[in-house]
Amino acid sequence: MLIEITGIIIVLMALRALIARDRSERMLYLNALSFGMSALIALYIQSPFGAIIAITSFVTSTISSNAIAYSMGRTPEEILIK
Amino acid sequence: MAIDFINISTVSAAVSLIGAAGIILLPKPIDKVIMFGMLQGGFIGMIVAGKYLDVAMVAALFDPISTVILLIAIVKINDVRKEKSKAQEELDIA
Amino acid sequence: MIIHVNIVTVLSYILAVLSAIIVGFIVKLPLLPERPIRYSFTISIIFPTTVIALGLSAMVFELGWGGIMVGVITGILSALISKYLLEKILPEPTEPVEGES
Amino acid sequence: MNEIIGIIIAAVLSWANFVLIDTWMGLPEKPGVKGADVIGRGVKKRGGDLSGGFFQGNIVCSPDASAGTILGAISCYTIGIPAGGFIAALLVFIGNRLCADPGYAGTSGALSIMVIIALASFIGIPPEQFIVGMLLAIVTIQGIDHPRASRLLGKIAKRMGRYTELT
Repeated sequence: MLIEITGIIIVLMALRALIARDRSERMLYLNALSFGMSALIALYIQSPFGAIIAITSFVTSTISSNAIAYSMGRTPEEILIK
Repeated sequence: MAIDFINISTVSAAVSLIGAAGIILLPKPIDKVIMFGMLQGGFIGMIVAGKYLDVAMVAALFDPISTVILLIAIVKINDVRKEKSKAQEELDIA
Repeated sequence: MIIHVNIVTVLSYILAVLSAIIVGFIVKLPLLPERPIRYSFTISIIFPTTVIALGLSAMVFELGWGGIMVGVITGILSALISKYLLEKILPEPTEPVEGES
Repeated sequence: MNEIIGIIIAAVLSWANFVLIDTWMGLPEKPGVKGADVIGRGVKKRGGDLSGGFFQGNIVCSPDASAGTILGAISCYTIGIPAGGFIAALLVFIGNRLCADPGYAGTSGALSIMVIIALASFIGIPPEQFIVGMLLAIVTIQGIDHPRASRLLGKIAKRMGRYTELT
Protein backbone atom coordinates (compact mmCIF):
# COMPACT_ATOMS: atom_id res chain seq x y z
CA MET A 1 0.00 0.00 0.00
CA LEU A 2 2.78 2.45 0.93
CA ILE A 3 4.88 1.66 -2.14
CA GLU A 4 1.84 2.05 -4.40
CA ILE A 5 1.01 5.53 -3.05
CA THR A 6 4.64 6.59 -3.44
CA GLY A 7 4.82 5.25 -7.00
CA ILE A 8 1.65 7.04 -8.10
CA ILE A 9 2.97 10.34 -6.70
CA ILE A 10 6.34 9.88 -8.44
CA VAL A 11 4.83 9.18 -11.86
CA LEU A 12 2.45 12.13 -11.47
CA MET A 13 5.34 14.47 -10.64
CA ALA A 14 7.36 13.19 -13.61
CA LEU A 15 4.49 13.84 -16.02
CA ARG A 16 3.89 17.33 -14.62
CA ALA A 17 7.61 18.11 -14.98
CA LEU A 18 7.48 17.02 -18.61
CA ILE A 19 4.52 19.23 -19.56
CA ALA A 20 5.43 22.28 -17.43
CA ARG A 21 5.86 25.57 -19.29
CA ASP A 22 8.25 27.49 -17.06
CA ARG A 23 11.74 26.43 -16.08
CA SER A 24 11.60 27.19 -12.34
CA GLU A 25 8.30 25.29 -12.15
CA ARG A 26 10.10 22.27 -13.61
CA MET A 27 12.79 22.53 -10.91
CA LEU A 28 10.16 22.37 -8.14
CA TYR A 29 8.58 19.24 -9.63
CA LEU A 30 12.03 17.64 -9.95
CA ASN A 31 12.67 18.27 -6.25
CA ALA A 32 9.40 16.60 -5.24
CA LEU A 33 10.36 13.66 -7.47
CA SER A 34 13.71 13.21 -5.75
CA PHE A 35 11.94 13.19 -2.36
CA GLY A 36 9.77 10.39 -3.71
CA MET A 37 12.67 8.35 -5.12
CA SER A 38 14.51 8.49 -1.81
CA ALA A 39 11.38 7.35 0.06
CA LEU A 40 10.85 4.51 -2.44
CA ILE A 41 14.43 3.26 -2.04
CA ALA A 42 14.10 3.20 1.75
CA LEU A 43 10.74 1.42 1.62
CA TYR A 44 12.12 -1.24 -0.72
CA ILE A 45 15.50 -2.02 0.88
CA GLN A 46 14.63 -1.88 4.64
CA SER A 47 18.18 -2.21 5.94
CA PRO A 48 20.68 0.38 7.27
CA PHE A 49 22.61 0.52 4.01
CA GLY A 50 19.37 1.36 2.24
CA ALA A 51 19.02 4.39 4.47
CA ILE A 52 22.57 5.47 3.66
CA ILE A 53 21.89 5.13 -0.09
CA ALA A 54 18.65 7.12 0.25
CA ILE A 55 20.39 9.94 2.13
CA THR A 56 23.31 10.03 -0.32
CA SER A 57 21.14 10.08 -3.42
CA PHE A 58 18.94 12.84 -1.99
CA VAL A 59 21.88 15.06 -1.01
CA THR A 60 23.63 14.62 -4.36
CA SER A 61 20.45 15.38 -6.30
CA THR A 62 20.10 18.54 -4.21
CA ILE A 63 23.67 19.51 -5.14
CA SER A 64 22.92 19.11 -8.84
CA SER A 65 19.68 21.12 -8.41
CA ASN A 66 21.74 23.88 -6.80
CA ALA A 67 24.12 23.92 -9.78
CA ILE A 68 21.26 23.96 -12.31
CA ALA A 69 19.51 26.85 -10.52
CA TYR A 70 22.75 28.84 -10.35
CA SER A 71 23.38 28.51 -14.08
CA MET A 72 19.71 29.36 -14.75
CA GLY A 73 20.55 32.70 -13.16
CA ARG A 74 23.74 33.04 -15.21
CA THR A 75 22.10 32.47 -18.60
CA PRO A 76 18.54 33.85 -18.65
CA GLU A 77 18.06 33.19 -22.36
CA GLU A 78 20.10 30.84 -24.45
CA ILE A 79 21.25 31.51 -27.98
CA LEU A 80 20.37 28.61 -30.23
CA ILE A 81 22.00 27.84 -33.54
CA LYS A 82 19.51 27.82 -36.35
CA MET B 1 -5.57 -5.45 -10.65
CA ALA B 2 -3.73 -2.46 -11.95
CA ILE B 3 -2.38 -1.54 -8.52
CA ASP B 4 -0.31 -4.73 -8.38
CA PHE B 5 1.58 -3.47 -11.40
CA ILE B 6 3.10 -0.58 -9.42
CA ASN B 7 6.42 -1.53 -7.83
CA ILE B 8 9.89 -0.04 -7.79
CA SER B 9 10.95 -1.54 -11.13
CA THR B 10 8.04 -0.19 -13.18
CA VAL B 11 8.07 3.20 -11.47
CA SER B 12 11.81 3.66 -12.05
CA ALA B 13 11.50 2.54 -15.67
CA ALA B 14 8.63 4.97 -16.22
CA VAL B 15 10.62 7.85 -14.72
CA SER B 16 13.62 7.01 -16.90
CA LEU B 17 11.44 6.83 -20.03
CA ILE B 18 9.79 10.17 -19.25
CA GLY B 19 13.22 11.72 -18.68
CA ALA B 20 14.50 10.38 -21.99
CA ALA B 21 11.41 11.70 -23.79
CA GLY B 22 12.00 15.11 -22.23
CA ILE B 23 15.65 15.12 -23.35
CA ILE B 24 14.53 14.44 -26.91
CA LEU B 25 11.48 16.71 -27.06
CA LEU B 26 12.48 19.93 -25.22
CA PRO B 27 14.50 22.42 -27.30
CA LYS B 28 16.50 24.47 -24.75
CA PRO B 29 19.79 23.02 -23.34
CA ILE B 30 19.08 23.72 -19.64
CA ASP B 31 15.69 22.03 -19.94
CA LYS B 32 17.54 19.05 -21.32
CA VAL B 33 19.86 19.07 -18.29
CA ILE B 34 16.88 19.18 -15.89
CA MET B 35 15.33 16.16 -17.59
CA PHE B 36 18.76 14.49 -17.43
CA GLY B 37 18.59 14.90 -13.64
CA MET B 38 15.24 13.12 -13.69
CA LEU B 39 16.75 10.28 -15.76
CA GLN B 40 19.51 9.90 -13.17
CA GLY B 41 16.91 9.46 -10.42
CA GLY B 42 15.15 6.73 -12.37
CA PHE B 43 18.47 5.05 -13.13
CA ILE B 44 19.40 4.83 -9.43
CA GLY B 45 15.96 3.38 -8.76
CA MET B 46 16.48 0.71 -11.42
CA ILE B 47 19.85 -0.27 -9.94
CA VAL B 48 18.34 -0.49 -6.44
CA ALA B 49 15.51 -2.67 -7.80
CA GLY B 50 18.18 -5.22 -8.75
CA LYS B 51 19.73 -4.92 -5.26
CA TYR B 52 23.15 -3.87 -6.58
CA LEU B 53 23.60 -1.51 -3.66
CA ASP B 54 27.30 -0.71 -4.14
CA VAL B 55 26.74 0.26 -7.79
CA ALA B 56 23.85 2.46 -6.66
CA MET B 57 26.15 4.21 -4.16
CA VAL B 58 28.74 4.96 -6.87
CA ALA B 59 26.04 6.15 -9.29
CA ALA B 60 24.58 8.46 -6.64
CA LEU B 61 28.00 9.92 -5.89
CA PHE B 62 28.99 10.52 -9.54
CA ASP B 63 25.73 12.01 -10.79
CA PRO B 64 26.25 15.69 -9.82
CA ILE B 65 29.76 15.63 -11.32
CA SER B 66 28.39 14.85 -14.80
CA THR B 67 25.67 17.48 -14.36
CA VAL B 68 28.20 20.14 -13.37
CA ILE B 69 30.43 19.32 -16.37
CA LEU B 70 27.47 19.67 -18.76
CA LEU B 71 26.46 22.98 -17.14
CA ILE B 72 29.99 24.40 -17.43
CA ALA B 73 29.96 23.57 -21.15
CA ILE B 74 26.53 25.20 -21.65
CA VAL B 75 27.44 28.42 -19.81
CA LYS B 76 30.75 28.72 -21.64
CA ILE B 77 29.37 28.16 -25.11
CA ASN B 78 26.59 30.66 -24.39
CA ASP B 79 29.16 33.31 -23.44
CA VAL B 80 31.11 32.64 -26.61
CA ARG B 81 28.00 32.96 -28.78
CA LYS B 82 26.97 36.20 -27.05
CA GLU B 83 30.40 37.75 -27.67
CA LYS B 84 30.30 36.65 -31.28
CA SER B 85 26.87 38.13 -31.99
CA LYS B 86 27.86 41.40 -30.32
CA ALA B 87 30.98 41.63 -32.46
CA GLN B 88 28.95 40.93 -35.57
CA GLU B 89 26.50 43.74 -34.76
CA GLU B 90 29.17 46.31 -33.95
CA LEU B 91 31.81 45.74 -36.56
CA ASP B 92 29.84 43.88 -39.22
CA ILE B 93 32.55 41.32 -39.72
CA ALA B 94 32.37 37.61 -39.41
CA MET C 1 6.89 2.96 22.48
CA ILE C 2 9.51 1.66 20.09
CA ILE C 3 12.78 2.98 21.47
CA HIS C 4 15.52 0.44 20.73
CA VAL C 5 18.07 1.22 23.46
CA ASN C 6 19.00 0.05 26.91
CA ILE C 7 20.20 2.16 29.80
CA VAL C 8 23.93 1.72 29.08
CA THR C 9 23.56 3.15 25.58
CA VAL C 10 21.61 6.16 26.83
CA LEU C 11 24.33 6.78 29.43
CA SER C 12 26.97 6.50 26.70
CA TYR C 13 25.21 9.14 24.55
CA ILE C 14 25.01 11.51 27.52
CA LEU C 15 28.68 10.96 28.38
CA ALA C 16 29.70 11.52 24.75
CA VAL C 17 27.93 14.91 24.73
CA LEU C 18 29.38 15.87 28.12
CA SER C 19 32.96 14.96 27.18
CA ALA C 20 32.58 16.82 23.87
CA ILE C 21 31.44 19.96 25.74
CA ILE C 22 34.29 19.72 28.28
CA VAL C 23 36.99 19.20 25.64
CA GLY C 24 35.44 22.03 23.62
CA PHE C 25 35.90 24.37 26.59
CA ILE C 26 39.50 23.17 26.97
CA VAL C 27 40.43 23.86 23.32
CA LYS C 28 38.64 27.27 23.51
CA LEU C 29 35.72 26.86 21.14
CA PRO C 30 33.05 29.58 21.56
CA LEU C 31 29.88 28.50 23.36
CA LEU C 32 27.37 30.10 20.96
CA PRO C 33 27.67 31.56 17.43
CA GLU C 34 27.39 35.32 17.07
CA ARG C 35 24.02 36.93 16.43
CA PRO C 36 21.93 36.50 14.34
CA ILE C 37 22.46 32.82 15.00
CA ARG C 38 20.50 31.52 12.03
CA TYR C 39 22.87 33.04 9.45
CA SER C 40 26.28 32.54 11.09
CA PHE C 41 28.80 29.94 10.01
CA THR C 42 30.84 29.98 13.24
CA ILE C 43 31.79 26.59 14.69
CA SER C 44 30.76 26.55 18.35
CA ILE C 45 30.10 24.06 21.14
CA ILE C 46 26.30 23.89 20.93
CA PHE C 47 26.30 23.66 17.16
CA PRO C 48 27.75 21.62 15.48
CA THR C 49 29.99 19.91 18.07
CA THR C 50 27.16 18.16 19.94
CA VAL C 51 25.54 17.09 16.66
CA ILE C 52 28.84 15.59 15.48
CA ALA C 53 29.30 13.85 18.83
CA LEU C 54 25.79 12.34 18.73
CA GLY C 55 26.10 11.24 15.09
CA LEU C 56 29.56 9.72 15.43
CA SER C 57 28.66 7.86 18.61
CA ALA C 58 25.45 6.56 17.00
CA MET C 59 27.48 5.27 14.02
CA VAL C 60 30.04 3.62 16.33
CA PHE C 61 27.36 1.96 18.48
CA GLU C 62 25.50 0.69 15.42
CA LEU C 63 28.75 -0.80 14.06
CA GLY C 64 29.06 -3.04 17.11
CA TRP C 65 31.27 -1.35 19.67
CA GLY C 66 29.49 -0.31 22.81
CA GLY C 67 30.08 0.83 26.32
CA ILE C 68 30.81 3.94 28.31
CA MET C 69 34.49 4.30 27.41
CA VAL C 70 33.71 4.24 23.67
CA GLY C 71 31.24 7.09 24.21
CA VAL C 72 33.78 9.21 26.08
CA ILE C 73 36.48 8.65 23.43
CA THR C 74 34.02 9.50 20.63
CA GLY C 75 33.09 12.75 22.36
CA ILE C 76 36.74 13.79 22.71
CA LEU C 77 37.40 12.92 19.04
CA SER C 78 34.38 14.90 17.83
CA ALA C 79 35.46 18.00 19.75
CA LEU C 80 38.96 17.75 18.25
CA ILE C 81 37.47 17.22 14.76
CA SER C 82 35.26 20.29 15.00
CA LYS C 83 38.14 22.40 16.27
CA TYR C 84 40.95 21.44 13.89
CA LEU C 85 39.50 19.60 10.88
CA LEU C 86 35.98 20.83 10.08
CA GLU C 87 37.17 24.24 8.87
CA LYS C 88 39.32 22.51 6.23
CA ILE C 89 36.94 19.88 4.90
CA LEU C 90 33.75 22.03 4.90
CA PRO C 91 34.89 25.64 4.47
CA GLU C 92 32.69 28.71 4.68
CA PRO C 93 31.41 29.67 1.20
CA THR C 94 32.86 32.72 -0.49
CA GLU C 95 30.90 35.11 -2.65
CA PRO C 96 31.75 34.80 -6.36
CA VAL C 97 33.36 37.94 -7.75
CA GLU C 98 31.23 39.82 -10.29
CA GLY C 99 32.54 39.67 -13.82
CA GLU C 100 34.61 36.56 -13.22
CA SER C 101 33.69 33.83 -15.65
CA MET D 1 -5.24 1.76 13.35
CA ASN D 2 -6.37 2.06 9.79
CA GLU D 3 -3.46 2.80 7.46
CA ILE D 4 -5.01 5.71 5.55
CA ILE D 5 -5.93 7.60 8.73
CA GLY D 6 -2.41 7.04 10.08
CA ILE D 7 -0.86 8.42 6.90
CA ILE D 8 -3.06 11.52 7.03
CA ILE D 9 -2.22 12.21 10.70
CA ALA D 10 1.47 11.70 9.94
CA ALA D 11 1.22 14.10 6.98
CA VAL D 12 -0.30 16.82 9.15
CA LEU D 13 2.36 16.37 11.85
CA SER D 14 5.23 16.44 9.31
CA TRP D 15 3.78 19.51 7.54
CA ALA D 16 3.58 21.45 10.79
CA ASN D 17 7.08 20.32 11.78
CA PHE D 18 8.94 21.37 8.68
CA VAL D 19 7.00 24.53 7.87
CA LEU D 20 7.35 25.91 11.40
CA ILE D 21 11.07 25.09 11.69
CA ASP D 22 11.88 26.40 8.21
CA THR D 23 10.01 29.65 8.76
CA TRP D 24 11.56 30.15 12.18
CA MET D 25 15.06 29.59 10.81
CA GLY D 26 14.54 32.39 8.30
CA LEU D 27 14.09 30.64 4.95
CA PRO D 28 11.47 33.13 3.63
CA GLU D 29 13.58 36.07 4.71
CA LYS D 30 16.34 36.01 2.12
CA PRO D 31 17.62 33.62 -0.55
CA GLY D 32 20.69 31.87 0.81
CA VAL D 33 22.18 31.10 -2.60
CA LYS D 34 21.69 32.62 -6.05
CA GLY D 35 19.54 29.78 -7.38
CA ALA D 36 16.91 30.33 -4.69
CA ASP D 37 16.64 33.94 -5.84
CA VAL D 38 16.00 32.82 -9.44
CA ILE D 39 13.30 30.32 -8.42
CA GLY D 40 11.61 32.78 -6.04
CA ARG D 41 11.35 35.45 -8.72
CA GLY D 42 10.06 32.86 -11.18
CA VAL D 43 7.27 31.96 -8.75
CA LYS D 44 6.45 35.63 -8.25
CA LYS D 45 6.28 36.17 -11.99
CA ARG D 46 3.60 33.47 -12.22
CA GLY D 47 1.40 35.25 -9.69
CA GLY D 48 2.76 34.10 -6.34
CA ASP D 49 4.26 35.71 -3.29
CA LEU D 50 7.97 36.59 -3.18
CA SER D 51 8.54 35.38 0.38
CA GLY D 52 6.91 32.01 -0.29
CA GLY D 53 8.92 31.81 -3.50
CA PHE D 54 12.14 32.22 -1.54
CA PHE D 55 10.91 29.46 0.79
CA GLN D 56 10.37 27.07 -2.12
CA GLY D 57 13.66 28.02 -3.75
CA ASN D 58 15.60 27.43 -0.56
CA ILE D 59 14.01 23.99 -0.21
CA VAL D 60 15.12 23.14 -3.76
CA CYS D 61 18.66 24.49 -3.43
CA SER D 62 19.74 23.00 -0.11
CA PRO D 63 18.51 20.21 2.19
CA ASP D 64 16.60 22.10 4.89
CA ALA D 65 14.11 20.95 7.51
CA SER D 66 12.01 19.22 4.85
CA ALA D 67 14.96 17.01 3.92
CA GLY D 68 15.74 16.57 7.61
CA THR D 69 12.18 15.40 8.21
CA ILE D 70 12.05 12.80 5.46
CA LEU D 71 15.60 11.53 6.03
CA GLY D 72 15.03 11.32 9.78
CA ALA D 73 11.89 9.28 9.17
CA ILE D 74 13.78 6.98 6.77
CA SER D 75 16.61 6.46 9.26
CA CYS D 76 14.22 5.84 12.17
CA TYR D 77 12.46 3.23 10.02
CA THR D 78 15.56 1.34 8.92
CA ILE D 79 18.09 1.83 11.74
CA GLY D 80 16.20 2.44 14.97
CA ILE D 81 14.82 5.26 17.05
CA PRO D 82 17.64 7.26 18.64
CA ALA D 83 20.55 6.11 16.47
CA GLY D 84 18.81 6.74 13.15
CA GLY D 85 17.85 10.28 14.04
CA PHE D 86 21.38 11.14 15.12
CA ILE D 87 22.98 9.65 11.99
CA ALA D 88 20.48 11.48 9.77
CA ALA D 89 21.22 14.76 11.58
CA LEU D 90 24.97 14.39 11.00
CA LEU D 91 24.62 13.50 7.31
CA VAL D 92 22.12 16.30 6.69
CA PHE D 93 24.52 18.73 8.35
CA ILE D 94 27.31 17.64 5.98
CA GLY D 95 24.98 18.01 2.99
CA ASN D 96 23.92 21.46 4.18
CA ARG D 97 27.49 22.70 4.43
CA LEU D 98 28.23 21.31 0.94
CA CYS D 99 25.34 23.44 -0.40
CA ALA D 100 26.59 26.69 1.26
CA ASP D 101 24.01 26.80 4.04
CA PRO D 102 24.65 27.11 7.80
CA GLY D 103 22.73 23.93 8.58
CA TYR D 104 20.64 24.79 11.61
CA ALA D 105 17.29 24.00 9.97
CA GLY D 106 18.21 20.53 8.71
CA THR D 107 19.64 19.20 11.96
CA SER D 108 16.83 20.58 14.11
CA GLY D 109 14.27 19.11 11.70
CA ALA D 110 15.87 15.65 11.86
CA LEU D 111 16.09 15.69 15.65
CA SER D 112 12.53 16.97 16.15
CA ILE D 113 10.96 14.41 13.78
CA MET D 114 12.72 11.69 15.80
CA VAL D 115 10.99 12.94 18.97
CA ILE D 116 7.65 13.17 17.14
CA ILE D 117 7.95 9.60 15.82
CA ALA D 118 8.83 8.29 19.28
CA LEU D 119 5.79 10.05 20.76
CA ALA D 120 3.44 9.05 17.92
CA SER D 121 4.23 5.37 18.42
CA PHE D 122 2.07 5.59 21.58
CA ILE D 123 -1.04 6.03 19.44
CA GLY D 124 0.05 3.40 16.94
CA ILE D 125 1.62 5.23 13.99
CA PRO D 126 4.74 3.34 12.80
CA PRO D 127 7.65 5.23 11.14
CA GLU D 128 6.96 4.02 7.59
CA GLN D 129 3.66 5.91 7.58
CA PHE D 130 5.66 9.02 8.44
CA ILE D 131 7.74 8.54 5.26
CA VAL D 132 4.66 8.52 3.01
CA GLY D 133 3.06 11.29 5.08
CA MET D 134 6.09 13.53 4.59
CA LEU D 135 5.96 12.81 0.86
CA LEU D 136 2.32 13.94 0.77
CA ALA D 137 3.23 17.05 2.77
CA ILE D 138 6.01 18.06 0.39
CA VAL D 139 3.70 17.47 -2.60
CA THR D 140 1.23 19.99 -1.18
CA ILE D 141 4.03 22.57 -1.12
CA GLN D 142 5.97 21.81 -4.30
CA GLY D 143 3.70 19.81 -6.53
CA ILE D 144 0.12 21.02 -6.81
CA ASP D 145 -0.23 24.77 -7.23
CA HIS D 146 2.83 26.93 -6.68
CA PRO D 147 1.29 30.46 -6.57
CA ARG D 148 -1.40 29.45 -4.07
CA ALA D 149 1.10 27.56 -1.87
CA SER D 150 3.49 30.50 -1.94
CA ARG D 151 0.74 32.89 -0.86
CA LEU D 152 -0.07 30.59 2.09
CA LEU D 153 3.63 30.43 3.05
CA GLY D 154 3.86 34.21 2.79
CA LYS D 155 0.96 34.60 5.22
CA ILE D 156 2.64 32.24 7.70
CA ALA D 157 5.92 34.12 7.35
CA LYS D 158 4.20 37.47 7.96
CA ARG D 159 2.49 36.02 11.05
CA MET D 160 5.82 34.80 12.47
CA GLY D 161 7.68 38.02 11.68
CA ARG D 162 9.99 36.59 9.04
CA TYR D 163 8.64 38.38 5.95
CA THR D 164 11.19 39.43 3.36
CA GLU D 165 12.32 43.03 2.94
CA LEU D 166 13.53 42.61 -0.63
CA THR D 167 11.32 43.64 -3.51
